[in-house]
Order: sequence, then structure tokens, then C-alpha cells
Amino acid sequence: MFDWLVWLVSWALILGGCLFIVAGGIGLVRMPDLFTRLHAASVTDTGGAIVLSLGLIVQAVFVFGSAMAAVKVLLILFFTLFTAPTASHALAKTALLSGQVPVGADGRPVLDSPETAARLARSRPDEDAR
Amino acid sequence: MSQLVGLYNYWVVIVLMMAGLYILIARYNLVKKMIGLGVFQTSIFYLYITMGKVDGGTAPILLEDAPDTVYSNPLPHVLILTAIVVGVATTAVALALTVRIHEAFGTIEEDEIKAIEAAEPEA
Amino acid sequence: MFAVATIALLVTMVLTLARALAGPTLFDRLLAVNSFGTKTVLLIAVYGFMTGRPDFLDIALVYALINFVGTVAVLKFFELDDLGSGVYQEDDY
Amino acid sequence: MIEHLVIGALLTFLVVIAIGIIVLRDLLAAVVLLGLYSLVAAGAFIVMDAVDVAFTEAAVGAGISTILFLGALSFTSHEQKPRGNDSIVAAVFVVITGALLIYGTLDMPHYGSAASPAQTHPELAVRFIERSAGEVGPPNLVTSVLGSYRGYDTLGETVVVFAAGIAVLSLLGLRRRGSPGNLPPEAPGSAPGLTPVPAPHDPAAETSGAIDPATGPRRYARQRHRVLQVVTKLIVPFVLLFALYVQFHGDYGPGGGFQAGVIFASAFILHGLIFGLQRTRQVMPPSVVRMLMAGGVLIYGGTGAVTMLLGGNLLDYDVLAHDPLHGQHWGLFAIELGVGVTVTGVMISLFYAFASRRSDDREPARDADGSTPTGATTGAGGTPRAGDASTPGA
Repeated sequence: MFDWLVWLVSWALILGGCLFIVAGGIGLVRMPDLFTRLHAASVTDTGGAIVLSLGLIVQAVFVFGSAMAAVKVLLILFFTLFTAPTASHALAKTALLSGQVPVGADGRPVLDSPETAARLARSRPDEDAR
Repeated sequence: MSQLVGLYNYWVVIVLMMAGLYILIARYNLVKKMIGLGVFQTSIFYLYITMGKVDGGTAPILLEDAPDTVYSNPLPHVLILTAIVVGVATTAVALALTVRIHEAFGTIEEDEIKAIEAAEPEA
Repeated sequence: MFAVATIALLVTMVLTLARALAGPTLFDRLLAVNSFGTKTVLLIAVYGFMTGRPDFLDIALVYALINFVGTVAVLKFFELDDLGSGVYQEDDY
Repeated sequence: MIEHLVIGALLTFLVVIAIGIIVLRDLLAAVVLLGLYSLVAAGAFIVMDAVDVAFTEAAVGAGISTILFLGALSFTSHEQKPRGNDSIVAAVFVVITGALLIYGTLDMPHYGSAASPAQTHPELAVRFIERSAGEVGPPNLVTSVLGSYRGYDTLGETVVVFAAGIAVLSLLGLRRRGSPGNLPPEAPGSAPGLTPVPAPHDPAAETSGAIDPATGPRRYARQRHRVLQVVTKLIVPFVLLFALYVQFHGDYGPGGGFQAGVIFASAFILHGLIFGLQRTRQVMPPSVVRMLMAGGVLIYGGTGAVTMLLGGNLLDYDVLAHDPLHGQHWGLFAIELGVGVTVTGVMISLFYAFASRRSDDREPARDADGSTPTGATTGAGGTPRAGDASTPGA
């Protein structure tokens, strides 16, 4: 009974993680511009990583019986959750600062000029409206 | 088919090696040459590691309770481990030389450097 | 189960690699490379479990770290064309 | 089966990336792809059981070497100039050489073959695997071969790394002026001379979006990357801790001095990238880094000298304790420490050398007499600056 439950949970988590990961990969190829691709990459880097790692932790604890492995997977998850979004953030900010303008669904830029993009990137969060 | 599976690694090593060699010969930019050298270098690492792998083997870190385990050959790993660190150190020296060349000649394109040297024959 | 995850990761790596090569801007490449790194981390973790020796997860940790350092370095370089000056220096620090 | 699939896929990625590197004209993109290439190669090393190598390749190839290339690129242009003619000759030559080499592989033992000469030589792999636990001790065979069986070789490699560090320092110049040891502690917030932007901080101008043509992109760069700063502050201690773990756990798992040294240096490099070289120099003064470079080699060589004084051969650790296995343990500990210290020192000093060279020109020099700098700023075109910074301490 218990084995069966562990099997089910870890399968579900790992498959779910795979789903996130592949979806992110497809998005990375198909999205129209850098900023939408960032969304797609985040699906893999955080969503996929969290779910897949949870599946691995279940496996590590109940199948391999190795608490050390579980702790290491947790550490990897912790690390990834810090670095991946930070890197995405820095990437988006630098792209805006260098004048990359986001493109809307109709294929036209949503900001009027690279200068606007740069200004947006340099404003504080509470001044975004300007 | 067994040739393909058994020798695929070597063939990839050779393709990578040749890619690095091509960059070294056909590109004049010194930094690009260093990148080609990096590609070449990593392909050599790959060759050694390929030769150390044993089918059904595991990483050469002894397991306590499994006396019959097959381990891959640790010797290539040792050679390559040190080679990687030495490789990056020598790459750094080459890049430093590139920087000095740029300071002396104002360019890192090999043919332009040669042209400048030809224009000023005295050392 | 781990085989399925491995294959899913490899497929995604192909897609990511396509983006890294296609560009078009440097940021796209950098995004793809960074994302590829995360996938490599996951692949190593999954592979460790698949081969039954999950004690090599340390390496995945290094990947996560180095990936971050590399991305930050390229971004900083792109912004400033330089590695040494205090670009990210906080003025009111 | 799945193993072969993973290997095959990763190898194919490598080939595709290599072709991308050939084709791309933008050097910055090529450097980014080279980092990716190392990352993929390291993944393949893991599948081929070379965990220690993968560890090193990941840390060195994707991290340090990318940063060194960026350091070199910051002096030069980002584009290689187009060339056409020689490519065909080169391509023909390369294809012929490759074809000959592939013909040569047809007689090679197949991948994974346990009967290949490399696997069956009685004094090499067989001996290491069967007898190392009794002769040297550590479960990680790579560590025992590296440190004990091939101790001379590793000593040589360490010295090569040290020599390369010295070579880069002598090429790019030891930086004496502005050494933080001579500086009064700076008041927080003042940071005089740290940035090339002459205007004082002005929040209104900062958010107004006005691009000052005089300062250009440098003005952008003064933006608050606060997220990066906070995350870096959080991460750096963990990285240092992890490096220590890799250093001292290397006997039992993947890791050792080389890897730990690179990871330790990465922490400082990350700090330097985010907070600026000046601040990192206060944390880790260049004089200390130079001492580390030499100190590691000294520890390694000193261990050899001690074994000789105790009546053994050079680097024969058996004599270090009453029990040979304990002696080996002490010896390995000492030389791994030496390797780690040297690699840390060299990697940090490489970063300093490449990152500080351009900043040198812009920063006001802090000579003892407080005089202003003589070095002129260089234009983006990179005019030759023969010798002005090569002898800074003279």
C-alpha cells in the first residue's frame, strides 16, 4: 500500500516536472521576443525544477533511503531558486537598459522608444507608473 | 551499427578537434583562435575520458559493501583533471599576451599585425 | 520513470540549444545558455538517481553556482565593457 | 541503453555548438557558446563516470575561462573581421586530416570495452582499483592516484599553475598603487574615485531617463542592481562553505584541491563582479593573494621535503606517521591543501589582473603623496598604450 503510494506520488511529481520543462522549452523557441521568452525559461527554471526536485526527494527518502541525497537535492533546489530568477531579472534589466523594446501580441513594440525602455528599467518599483 | 555505437565517441572527438583546428587556421582574430584552442583542448579531454570508461562500470569511488562492482579507469581522470586546470592557466597567459599585443599594435588581427611588422622592419 | 525525465530533459535541451544558436540578440543566447545550465543541473540529478548513485549531486550544485557567475559576468561585461570597475556599486550603499 | 542515448545526444550537442562557434562572427557570442560547450562536455563526463573531471570542467570551463575571455575582450573589439580566401584551403586540410584520423579509429577498442589495453595493464588501472584501498586509503581513487601514486606529476602541475599566474602578473602588471593596505578605510557612501562618472549621485537625474551623451552607457550602469547585490551577499558565504566541503570531502566523494580552489575563487570573483574590484580588494588584498599563490606550492613542496627529512623518498607519505595508512592520510591532506591554496590564489589573481587593467586607467591613483594619475583614459577604439601601465610599481 505504502510502496504503491510512494510510486504514485513520485511518478506524478516527476512527470509533472517533465511537463513544465518541455513546455518551457517549447516556449523558449516559439515566443516572439526576449521578454516573453523569459517567461518560458522561468517555467523550466523554477516550476520544472521545483516539481521535479520534489519527486526526486520522495524517491531519495523512500526508495533509496538516503537522507543525504534528499538534503543535497534540497540544497540544489534552494540554490537554483535563488540564482535562476536573479539571473532572469538581471538579464531583463540589462536588456531594457540596452534598449531592447518588448513586443506586444500584435507584433508592434509596446514602448515608444529604447529610451523609454531604459527609463523604465531605471525607475524604482513605486515609480513604474511614470 | 556496432561500429557506429562503439566508435561514435571517437568520431565526435575528431570532428571537434578538426573544428578547433579549423578555427585556429582560418580565423585571424587572436581571441577567436584562443576559443578554437579551447574547443580543441576539450576534445582531447573527451578522448581520454572515453578511453577510461568501462561498460557497466561506475565512477571510481569505492563502494564499501559491494566488492564485485566494476569501476571505470581512474587514471585518465587524474590526467585530465590536472590538464583542465593547467589548461585554463595557460589560456590566461595566452590571453594576457593577446592583451599586450593589442596594446603594442592596436589590433589583434594576425594579418594586420604582420602588415605593421613589415612596415617597421627594425625590431 | 527516470528514463522518461531524462528524455524530456534532453528534448528540452535540443529546443534550448536551437534558441542559443538562433539568437538573434546576445540576450537570447544568454537566456538560452542560462536555461540550458538549469537543465543540466536537473539532468545530473536525475541521472544520479537513475544509475543508483545519488551521491554525486555535489556536481549539480557547482553547476548551479557557476552558471550564475557566468551569466552575471557576461551581463556586466555587456553593460560596461569591463569587469573591474564598480558597476553594480550602490551609490547610497 | 539510455546511457548511450544520453551520451549520443550530448556529443551531438557538442558538435552543433562547435559549428556555431565557427560560424558566429560576434566574439562575445562565441565566448558564451564556449561556456555552454564546457557545460555540455562536463555533463557528458558525468555520464562517462568521470565525476571529478566533470566537477573541474564545470567550474573551470564555464566559469573562470569565460571570465578570462571576457577580460581579454574588454580590451579589444567584439567582432572578428571578415576573411574569406584562406578558409577553403583550411577546410580542405582539416577535412583530409579528419578523414585520416577517422580511418585510424577503425582499429580502436570500442567505447566501454573492458578488454582495451588501458583497462588491462596490470600496473595501472588494475592495481589502482584493487590495491589502492590498502596502500593509500581514500575511497575516491582519483584522489589517491592524484595525490599519492602520481604525486610528482601533481606537484609539477601545481607549479605550472603557479608559473602561469606569475606570467600573467608580469605581463599585465602587478598593481601596487591603490593597494587597499595603504588606504584609509572609506566612509560608506563616499566611495571616492570608484566610478568614472564625475557627477555626484542625483536620484532625480537617475530616474528621469535623460541619457547624458557625455557619460553614455556608463551612466546606465550606475543603476541599482539591488537584487543582484542581495542575492550575492546571500550566496557568497554558502559558496565558500561549499568550497571547504569540496576541499575536505575530496577523499570520499568527487572533489579535491583543484576543484575547491576554483570554487573558492569563484566566490570572490562573483563578489568582485557585483560590488566592484575595489571592494573585493579590501576583502582579499592582492598581497594576500600572492602569498596564497606561493604558499600553496610551499605547502606541497614542504610536504615532500618533510618526507625526505623523515627518511622516505620525496612525497612518500608512509613515513609521516607510525602507520603507513595514517601517513598517507596526512600527506594527502597536506598536498590537497597546497593545491587548493595555490589554485585559489592563482585564479583570484588572474581575475584581478584582467579586471583591474582597464580600471587602473580610470581610477585616480592613490600614491603615497596623493598625486593624481598619469594614465590617460583610453578611447573605445583602443589606441595603443605602450608600456604605460606595464611598470606601475617601478
